[in-house]
Amino acid sequence: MSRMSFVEATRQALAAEMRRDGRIFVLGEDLGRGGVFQQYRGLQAEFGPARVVDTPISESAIMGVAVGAAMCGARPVVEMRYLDFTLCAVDELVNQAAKLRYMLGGQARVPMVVRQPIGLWANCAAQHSQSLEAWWVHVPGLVVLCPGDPADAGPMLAAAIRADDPVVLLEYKELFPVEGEVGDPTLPAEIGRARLVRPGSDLTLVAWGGSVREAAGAAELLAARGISAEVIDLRSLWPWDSAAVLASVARTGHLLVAQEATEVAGFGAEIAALVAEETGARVARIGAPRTPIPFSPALEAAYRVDAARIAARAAAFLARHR
Amino acid sequence: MSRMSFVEATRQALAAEMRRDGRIFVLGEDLGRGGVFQQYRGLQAEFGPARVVDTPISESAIMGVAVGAAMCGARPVVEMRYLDFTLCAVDELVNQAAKLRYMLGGQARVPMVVRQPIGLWANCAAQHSQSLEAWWVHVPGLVVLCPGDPADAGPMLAAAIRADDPVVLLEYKELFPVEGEVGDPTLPAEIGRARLVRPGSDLTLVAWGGSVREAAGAAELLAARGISAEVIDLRSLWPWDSAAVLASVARTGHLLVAQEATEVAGFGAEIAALVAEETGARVARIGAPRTPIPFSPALEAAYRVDAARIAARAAAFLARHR
Amino acid sequence: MATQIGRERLLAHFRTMARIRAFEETAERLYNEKRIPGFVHLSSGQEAIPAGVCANLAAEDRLTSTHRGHGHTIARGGDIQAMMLELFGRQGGSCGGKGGSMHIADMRIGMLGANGVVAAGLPIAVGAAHAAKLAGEPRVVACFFGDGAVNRGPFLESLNWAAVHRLPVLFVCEDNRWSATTPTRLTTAGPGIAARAEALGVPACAVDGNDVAAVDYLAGELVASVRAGGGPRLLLAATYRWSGHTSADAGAYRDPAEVARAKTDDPLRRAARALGGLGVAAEELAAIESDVAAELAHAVQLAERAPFPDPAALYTDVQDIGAPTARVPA
Amino acid sequence: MATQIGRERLLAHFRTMARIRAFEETAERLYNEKRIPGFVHLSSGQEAIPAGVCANLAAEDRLTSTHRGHGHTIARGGDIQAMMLELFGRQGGSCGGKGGSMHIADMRIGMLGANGVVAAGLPIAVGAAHAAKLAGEPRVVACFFGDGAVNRGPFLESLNWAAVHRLPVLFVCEDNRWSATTPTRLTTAGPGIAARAEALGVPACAVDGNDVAAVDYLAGELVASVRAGGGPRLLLAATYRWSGHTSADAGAYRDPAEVARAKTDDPLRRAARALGGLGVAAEELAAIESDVAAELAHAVQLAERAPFPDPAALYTDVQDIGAPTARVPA
Ligand SMILES: Cc1ncc(C[n+]2csc(CCOP(=O)(O)OP(=O)(O)O)c2C)c(N)n1
Ligand SMILES: Cc1ncc(C[n+]2csc(CCOP(=O)(O)OP(=O)(O)O)c2C)c(N)n1
Ligand SMILES: [Mg+2]
Ligand SMILES: [Mg+2]
Repeated sequence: MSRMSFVEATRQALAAEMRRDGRIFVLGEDLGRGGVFQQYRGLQAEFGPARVVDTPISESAIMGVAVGAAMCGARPVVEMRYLDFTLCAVDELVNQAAKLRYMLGGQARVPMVVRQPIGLWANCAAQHSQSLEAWWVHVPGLVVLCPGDPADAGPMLAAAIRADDPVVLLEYKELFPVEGEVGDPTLPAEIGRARLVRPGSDLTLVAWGGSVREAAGAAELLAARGISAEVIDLRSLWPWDSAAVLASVARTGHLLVAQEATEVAGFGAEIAALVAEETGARVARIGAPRTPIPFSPALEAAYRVDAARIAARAAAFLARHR
Repeated sequence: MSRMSFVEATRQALAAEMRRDGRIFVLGEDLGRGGVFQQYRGLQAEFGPARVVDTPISESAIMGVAVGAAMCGARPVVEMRYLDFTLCAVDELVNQAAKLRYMLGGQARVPMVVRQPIGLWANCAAQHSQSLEAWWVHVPGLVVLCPGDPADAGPMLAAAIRADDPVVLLEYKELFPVEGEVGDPTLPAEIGRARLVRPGSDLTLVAWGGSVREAAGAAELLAARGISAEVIDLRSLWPWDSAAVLASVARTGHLLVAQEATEVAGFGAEIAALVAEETGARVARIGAPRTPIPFSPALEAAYRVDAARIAARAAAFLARHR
Repeated sequence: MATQIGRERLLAHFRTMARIRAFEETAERLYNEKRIPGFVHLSSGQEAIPAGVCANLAAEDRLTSTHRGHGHTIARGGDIQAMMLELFGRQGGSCGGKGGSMHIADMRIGMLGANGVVAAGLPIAVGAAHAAKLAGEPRVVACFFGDGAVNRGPFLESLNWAAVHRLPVLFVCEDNRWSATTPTRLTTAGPGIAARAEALGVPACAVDGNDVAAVDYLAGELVASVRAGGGPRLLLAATYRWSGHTSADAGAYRDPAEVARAKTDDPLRRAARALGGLGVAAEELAAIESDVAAELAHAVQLAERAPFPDPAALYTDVQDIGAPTARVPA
Repeated sequence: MATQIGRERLLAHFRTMARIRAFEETAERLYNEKRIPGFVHLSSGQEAIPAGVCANLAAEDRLTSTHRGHGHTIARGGDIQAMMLELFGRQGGSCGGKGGSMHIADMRIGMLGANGVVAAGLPIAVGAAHAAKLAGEPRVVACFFGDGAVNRGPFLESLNWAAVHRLPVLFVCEDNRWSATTPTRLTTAGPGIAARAEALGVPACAVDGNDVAAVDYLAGELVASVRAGGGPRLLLAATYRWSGHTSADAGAYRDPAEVARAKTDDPLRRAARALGGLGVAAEELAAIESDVAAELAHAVQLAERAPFPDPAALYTDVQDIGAPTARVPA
């Protein structure tokens, strides 16, 4: 265990994988200078420009080239800079990467990782802050990972790289600089297992990515009000650990899903719906309002699903149903 | 009332709107020859190639040009040919059309309609058959309509054209040739109201688009087994008529949402989650498995959410909870 | 046919083209008789391009195709029986019945797939070449696409990428003058496709795409220079699509005279005439054509009797992690 | 400065450029002092292009911009006070605080918006021109974009569309040689941006983008031909980005000598020298600069004291149908 930032853990994991496997290469804009969040700092110096490729501003080609390369034995890691720019490459990700193995009847695989920095950060407004994890979970063929703390950052990336499937890796921008206790960041995670962040008995609070901190903060606030919330970090959104969530809800009887993304038709709806279907327990959700993401800090503060809002939603939810 | 096909109703509605308002123009590939489903038959002859534009195979430009035109006083109707090709124009639809009014603080509006023929049809396989309504509902700024029968086809299109918002109009391909009793197809629908297809007392069955027929068929099958299912055609997915659904569930105590799309993280999850949150009634969903859409009729038959599968799911659901 | 070409090579082209023609005519008939599901996009009239290009590919080379992919697959040596099974959606089909005509592929011969999205094959081809270069493998990738595809953004992004990295790609534009039901010239500005390629750093050559010897010769030159590390090249091959855009399209929007004129320039008949000049007897060609007809008839017979895939196959080949679980049967 | 230009016109350019420069330097300082949220993309060094181009637009004309949009807005006559309020995210900002620097827009002057997505402005500009042509309105649309944007697909699709429909668009490429932290030449193949445009049917002219008189003159010619119905044109203007890619970027990856050399070619100083030659006293220019400085200082003062938007504004301007409902406050 050592203290390390989320971004440093990803750098170490990526470098270790690239040393291990010469088929891995990284492609995206400005990577030679480290990338927007310095996720790639030093990598071009170590691995050269053929394995850390500075691409043109050509998102369709970045994604499509990765698809073709993955089909032919390479292991591409795509950097999308901001999740939002993936919207310039959706055909390549959804119509091609996700479906090709199936359409070809299993003749080919498309082992690629698509890193998408996600979420609010530095008041970047409507086109640089979106959370669209619900979209990718809805697409057959894709694996969707979303580490929620520095200890998971490296292992999730390593696991994504070793997977033979196309993997969308959602990295919350606000987590990149966050430090924490980290084991071996290069040890691949087991995909599909949730993490118990904090045990509790009155309510199960499910979150992922940047919202895990907020959910943990909300549990603190709730504890002060005598409410014991169990916090679960989902970590992997597809597949997701329904067994862990159902087991927790079986104990607490109440589920609240907290997400940074728009609440309507978000991934939280899937969790709430499945738990309601399976258990009949009371369920609730909290997410962003159905508005684009505003620039002004005053509006962003009103928009954000923070610990206080989660706690308030939880308290109101329990008050109504207990 | 007269007997008319779904596609004929849309043609009449579009022509009537274009006669009424010279700012309306239609843009898409091959429209001069009527388009893939003959939705545009005869329109170029009547309105000329400047108002029924045969575009290059340039989905990004088709959508982006519509955005710019809409901001500047025109009323574009975009034809995407198949929903699947919208994936080549997602930046333009989601990052631009949906958000511009907000990002510009209300200085501009983007009144455009994006017609997306949706769903299974003629064994067109994985890249020509998708249903992605859940994606568009998740995007702030978009209105999402999905007519489920010929009587709604024209009025929904007319309402979409008159809206000052960007509207995604999902037209199930298998419905285009379907005939039914149609009132005045040119009379704009009221957006946001569900339609009661069949009253019932044991179970509320919610569907939209092509699944409405299947849900109605399922209700027949269930009636034969002594189960009375109320069938609701949602018609509008955003906004959606939660009041009608909640009122029905308050009577029946049970909700089953049936959708053609992938079940995981589909729009049905939103409905099920909201009903569970609001009522504590028992909820269930049925949708497609999380696989790409196969070509072979044998596999498609296994894939399809048809009346028999819906009825079986409903019966099992009620058996478990009654 | 001015280009010099040997008798055996031209005979091989003739056989390839005859197989493509027979496959397309069979598929069209099967569609009209409602014996196969889905649609098929036919390449009758365009056979000389895949025949001439694929003859210049080595075993380790790869190719990407379009929605109109039968000819590319056959010219590359694809298994006609497996293709026919795929068109029928049966077990043993190239893609196990999951893909159908529009996604026909055969990885054993480096055929990475037909594609239902116009221009989607371009970045995939470039990626295949990128991977080969990265791995130091001496492979060329042939990337087929239509004249309509040059109006999609990925055309620009792919050619630019290939040129920046000097990748071993031969772009092959099959210019049949039509984008579905729209004449491509009405939606396409500028001096032409070759100029677009050159402006993106990809040298281009035009060829009569109905002259298989000319296509073969020029493709040979271009593949050689691509293989030698000269970077990407584009071959612009003029041809014509004899049938409608899909098997469901009668093509009524086209001037019948235009179609009739195009049909007089039949790549098979041109090759046959040249073979006659090289001393090949008409009987020999007729024998090839009847061989091919028998092959196709046999393929259809087997395909039509083959079993459909097991419904459980719906759930396989999706993904390893988080694979779908089978629904309980209704 | 070889181009003939009148004293008053050049003085007006000088004032425009001085306002842009002052705005950018102010924004940079405010960012560094952490007084404004978000990032700003600065256009110091590139002022001559918007100044020269926008001087040729008529009241009814329109423009689209990029992530680096302050200069375009100011040159078009945008309200500096409203812009500054927007940078601060306050009430009264151009976009009510909802957009910020990256989405700055002013529909009153036909400025359809900066845009956070590279090349996204191109089809929007083409659409604006398409609408004007459809309505028979005699408007020209100026479409600004950077050299990095020519590698995105929408560049091809937009130019082709504009040329096919002979739309009244003046494409203006601000070639500052950099795509964020990457030299554009390393990721861009072919003979150049003008050749790309010509291959798409859009005639192109190159200009020294730091020479405001030259930009003005050439833009005037091109706008006139566009306005006369001659179809789209492209102006390729060479310049340099003085600051980092965003205000958060020190630009350490650039050779300091390259930056220093570029700064010796200052469009403002060049205009000042030419004005000197036309008999304008240095004091007159100094007075303009101090006017502008006062204007900016005043704008900052007001903006920093202005109220933030009411949190309820979060929910407005989204859509009419299915508008979001406000959450109950926590
Ligand atoms: C992105 C996309 N847009 C539209 C279509 C529908 N479509 C299929 S083939 C075709 C015409 C393609 O023309 P071209 O590239 O010249 O190929 P050809 O059919 O002539 O072989 C169109 C418009 C599609 N498949 N994908
Ligand atoms: C589609 C997309 N990809 C990447 C980015 C990130 N990005 C913002 S500006 C920029 C560089 C743009 O270069 P250029 O077009 O030359 O404009 P300049 O910044 O030089 O004015 C990049 C890569 C983006 N905003 N949008
Ligand atoms: Mg064609
Ligand atoms: Mg630049």
